Amino acid sequence: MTVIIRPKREFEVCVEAEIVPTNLNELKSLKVYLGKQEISLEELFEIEYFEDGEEKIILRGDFSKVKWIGKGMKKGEIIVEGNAGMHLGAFMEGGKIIVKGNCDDWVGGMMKGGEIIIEGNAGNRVGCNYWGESKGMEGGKIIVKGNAGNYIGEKMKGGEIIIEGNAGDFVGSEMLGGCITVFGKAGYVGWDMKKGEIRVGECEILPSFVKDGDVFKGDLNVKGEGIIKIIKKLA
Amino acid sequence: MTIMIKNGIVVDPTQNIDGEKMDLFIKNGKLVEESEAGKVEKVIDANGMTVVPGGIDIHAHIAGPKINAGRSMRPEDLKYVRSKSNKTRCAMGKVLLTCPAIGYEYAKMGYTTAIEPATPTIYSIHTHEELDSIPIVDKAALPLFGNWHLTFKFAAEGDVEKMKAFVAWAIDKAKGYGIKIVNPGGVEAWMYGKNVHSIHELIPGFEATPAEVLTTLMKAAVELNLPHKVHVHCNNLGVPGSAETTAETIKLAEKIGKENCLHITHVQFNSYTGDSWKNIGSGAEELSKLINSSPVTVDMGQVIFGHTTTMTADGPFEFALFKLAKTKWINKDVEIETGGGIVPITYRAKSPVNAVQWATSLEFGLLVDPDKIVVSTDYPNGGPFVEYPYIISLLMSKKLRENEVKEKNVSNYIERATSLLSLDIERSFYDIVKMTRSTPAKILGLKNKGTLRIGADADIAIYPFNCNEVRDEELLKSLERTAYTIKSGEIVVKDGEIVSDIWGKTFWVKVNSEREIIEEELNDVFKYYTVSKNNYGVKEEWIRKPEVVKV
Amino acid sequence: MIEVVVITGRTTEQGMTIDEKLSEAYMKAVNYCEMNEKDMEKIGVKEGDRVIVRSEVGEVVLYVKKPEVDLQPPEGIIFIPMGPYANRVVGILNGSGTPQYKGVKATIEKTDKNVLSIEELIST
Amino acid sequence: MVKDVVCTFCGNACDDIEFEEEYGVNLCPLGEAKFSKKDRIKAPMIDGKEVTYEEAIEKAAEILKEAKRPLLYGWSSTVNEAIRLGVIIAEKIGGIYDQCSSVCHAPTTLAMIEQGIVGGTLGQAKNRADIVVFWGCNPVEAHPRHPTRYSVMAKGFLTKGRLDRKVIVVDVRKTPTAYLATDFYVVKPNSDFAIFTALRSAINGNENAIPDEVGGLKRDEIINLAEKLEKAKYGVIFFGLGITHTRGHERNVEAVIKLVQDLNRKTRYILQPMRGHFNVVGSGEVPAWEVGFEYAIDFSRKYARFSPGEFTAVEALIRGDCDAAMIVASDPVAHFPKKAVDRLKEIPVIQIDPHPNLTTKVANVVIPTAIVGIEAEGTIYRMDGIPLRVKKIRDSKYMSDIEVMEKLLEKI
Repeated sequence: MTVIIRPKREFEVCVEAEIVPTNLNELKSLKVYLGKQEISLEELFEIEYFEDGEEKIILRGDFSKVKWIGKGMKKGEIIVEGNAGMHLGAFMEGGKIIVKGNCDDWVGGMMKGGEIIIEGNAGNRVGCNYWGESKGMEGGKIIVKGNAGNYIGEKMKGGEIIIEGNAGDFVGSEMLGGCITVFGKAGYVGWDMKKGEIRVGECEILPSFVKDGDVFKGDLNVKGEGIIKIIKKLA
Repeated sequence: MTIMIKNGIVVDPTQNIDGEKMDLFIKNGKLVEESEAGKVEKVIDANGMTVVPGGIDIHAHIAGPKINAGRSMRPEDLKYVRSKSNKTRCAMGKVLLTCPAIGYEYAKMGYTTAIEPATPTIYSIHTHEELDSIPIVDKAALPLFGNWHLTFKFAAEGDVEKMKAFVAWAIDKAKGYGIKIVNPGGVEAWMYGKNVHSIHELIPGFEATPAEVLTTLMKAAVELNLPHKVHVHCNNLGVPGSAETTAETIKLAEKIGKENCLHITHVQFNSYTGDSWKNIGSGAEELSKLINSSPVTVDMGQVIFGHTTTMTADGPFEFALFKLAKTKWINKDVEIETGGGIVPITYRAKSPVNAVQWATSLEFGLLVDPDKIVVSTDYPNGGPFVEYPYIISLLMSKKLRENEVKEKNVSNYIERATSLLSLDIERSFYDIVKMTRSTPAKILGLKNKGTLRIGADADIAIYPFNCNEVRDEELLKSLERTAYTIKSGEIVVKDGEIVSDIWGKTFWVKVNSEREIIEEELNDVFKYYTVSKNNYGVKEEWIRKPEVVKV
Repeated sequence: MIEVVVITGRTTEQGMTIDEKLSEAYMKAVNYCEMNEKDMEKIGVKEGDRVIVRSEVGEVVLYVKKPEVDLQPPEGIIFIPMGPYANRVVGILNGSGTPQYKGVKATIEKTDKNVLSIEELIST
Repeated sequence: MVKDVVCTFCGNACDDIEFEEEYGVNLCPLGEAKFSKKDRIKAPMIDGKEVTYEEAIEKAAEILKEAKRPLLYGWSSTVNEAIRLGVIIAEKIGGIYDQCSSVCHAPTTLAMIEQGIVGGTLGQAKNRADIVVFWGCNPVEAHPRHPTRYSVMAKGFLTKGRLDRKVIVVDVRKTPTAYLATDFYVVKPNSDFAIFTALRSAINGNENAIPDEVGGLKRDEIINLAEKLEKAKYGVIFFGLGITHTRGHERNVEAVIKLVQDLNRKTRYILQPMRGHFNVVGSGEVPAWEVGFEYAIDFSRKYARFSPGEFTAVEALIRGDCDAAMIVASDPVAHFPKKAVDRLKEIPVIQIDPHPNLTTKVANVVIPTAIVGIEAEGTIYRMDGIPLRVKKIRDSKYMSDIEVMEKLLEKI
């Protein structure tokens, strides 16, 4: 079954809708929040569907004010045809999310598995840990074809993040494992990282990393064994 | 409202009542004779249920700058939702609870009084603001004395009269309930990056030793006849060999000789043998004998497996813990009176050290006379107070202890390092009521608490089980939530849910003494403060429901 | 036109007038930028002239102030007292929840445009 | 004469002010301005028309109840008792509670979430500090009596005065504070993070990782500075918005916290943020004990959620995530980025404040109140968390913030 969901109107404030592939009745009656108003998904969104043997949701229209799309998703596929709001694919465990437009902050926060592809730009804190948590992303893959903001893959323990464009400051801070690739430019990279690898086109090397052959190793201040590798930019 | 509790199975050690079917009458917040009750407006059918006084927590860090800094530091703990905002407030926090959550959770498990045991006097306005935001329970705060420069001065001079005046002044400023000492001298040493390691060592910059601080303060407390005397967190806490320091501290109390002159808090944390983490052991057996034959009392400081956040005025201890745990660390050096630290920690059953800690506190719970020991976790240091039912169930059943060791896979190092597994003792429910009600009431000098005597405060817990027919497997569930909790004569919990959001009282002790004799010293010391003497401390009218205890 | 980095911050005058934000005194306390005299030379302005500052956030017209030599900002840095004028060119969102009010890249040049009054400023 | 009055301007909360009639003794220029007579909002207003308190509060309650996600913002210049009621109101109406820290020292809170903080009271600087560092702050203009009362010249029991202390000032430009310095370092804007990291490398024996120049400081200067810091018996580092408002934000603070952690393995050090308003600390402490978090708190799901960057006022406004606002004792129109101000112009705004300010110009409902610490009493927390009770020294015709909050809570 493929389900097509469209907003019925412009929203006064952001909507929180933890949309994940599931059966139609559950989707229709999914509790969503328009600010403090608790309401079902079908009251705010048009829901169409057709049986095609797939397990797919298509979000059509403006979803830039819709948060938590695909939260904790385990299977199936979500395609966002335009922009998506905050916390897309947070805590995701499996399945696939494709966003054709741009995405707000916290894409794949503390993700454990599955795949997220953002064809436009992503905001800050891609694959990051939530406040105070000791681990960020633990598994799965996030690909951002455009640029991403600051705080990418902080405290990441496993999985992979690929930013094809530029990223901001604090890529892989306090990283514990996994791999982050930024093909373009980034700011501060790998601060206090213990393990893992960061590949980046261009960045500011912190004064706590030392050159070792063609890579930088650190972070020395935490006796880290992380690796920063300068790679060629994408054509 | 006049309430009759009908046909309950009553346990009240203060009246030697052990599981007798009785009726109780409540009027104007007090227990009354049937003849005085008049028209009964509400009858609670307690048939088949156990009726006891409301529980008293003698030592829980529930209010003030420390726990609040802990909350700010740990959103990952505070995100846990205990109850949503509805008729009551929303209640947040897994281990570090918000003020509404603290009041609600105590009430739900039948506790009606709790003591915040460590408030820096200069921060006491803050502590009282938080106490005033905790619903339902009665409460009090103990101001810190163990690292005050004036304490050192009067201890060095052995001047009990001046110490008495100082204690009276500071308790009045803090609107406090007694004397708390944390690692006497050690926190001052921490200002130089050090600690003190023996009670007979000189405190840096002063001519006094921790032993002199303890002794002078005990003498002052006894002479002032404080309802609760000296409440101490001993030197050398949390390290192998601390049992020896505790034994020496107990000997100081023996010299004073007055019953209840010293309460050694969270005794577990101060009762390790050995000289390194590799050969750490429990000193509970030896210390229990000493405690049972001396004028001191203790509380357990039970460790609960899982994550928690330690917090204490013991700054150097928290720094040591930070270096071990390699995690976040809050430190606060407070003017010239105290300090403090906060470090998150996880107690793991498989860790030999943590297992010893867990077993040691249970040993104390089984070996110390129930008239001398109180159930506690040193909240939140050993774990959340909501685990008291768990602790009680382990004290009451050897089988549950054995199951726990198996299920949690507790390190078998405890077989060598503690006596827990060889102890066959099972506490009776009567003993438990002592250890959670009458004993803390007696240690705190709260005459109208921990008892169901006529005239006592109508703080009552009614548990949905028959204490004469205890079954191990139902024990925990029976104690976690009350059928009813009554606070000051009002039903606040029914079937484990909060039904009425009321405010409890804050007890403080008014001491008469000649303050003039320390006026000069106070003026001198305030040159080194950053607030003026007149702005220091709390006025009674700033507290929501103050209740003065006069001595 | 030259490139500069904008720093904002408190000043005594801004602090003294903070409870009188609709007053002339407050406006005067926050509607200028301090410059290094070498930068002033580069764009050809003197104390009291007007400049336009542009950043990715927006633009604002300010008076130029030349502090005594010792307290001038280093070359390439201009200082604007915190307030509604500064906020036309600073306040970048970096994802931390706190906007970047300092260290914002901008350009500065001489202008004939007027410095807006506070009323005008908030109505645009 | 009234003695021991607490000044309600900056985070110093000096408590030694004396008043003889209108004349205050011991006030700094900022304090003097604070206590002087000035323009007031004359009466409660709805859409510019004067109304009674009753009517204004009624209207405010109506706006808050009708909104899908109302924002309750400000709080740093009122007392804890009013803040507490404000938090409860936010909880009851399912709105957002946020306070001035979110455009100020909130990065310090975020850094503390990651690392904790090694702190102390201002008395430590006065009594024990032999090295005092001011990094990215300018107390001479923002906290004028800080140097004399607490830090640079203060007479303590171990450190007897200025001669017993080294004072290090680090900033991107020379400020009047630099004149107090034994050593003054000019650094490049946005480079604090790299410099803190380099200092840690120097202290931890990783000098080999330090390049020739970091943030405008030469390698030798960094190594020397690290050595100087290590020589303290008891050091205090004060830092300001120069760290939290620049590139790196909370990571800058985290880096200096880690630096102080490292220094404590060698000697004693504490760190203290130079908090701005006299009760900005209380506006974080109160919600922490009531609902668990300091700021950026949303109650739309009937419990508290913490999300800086989402439920912080600026982001919530810019993202269109709130549809009404109540501003208490603050002026976001003067201090928020333009896009956030634009949103404030679109939605219903309630203002509660003693003085007219830029927010008054966009507010639909204006409720004037008594000035805290002059006309109304209550509890506030100094920059180091020390609680103080501010006094009422004059009568006024205005309701206090506490009274307004109590009435508002009744109506929702």
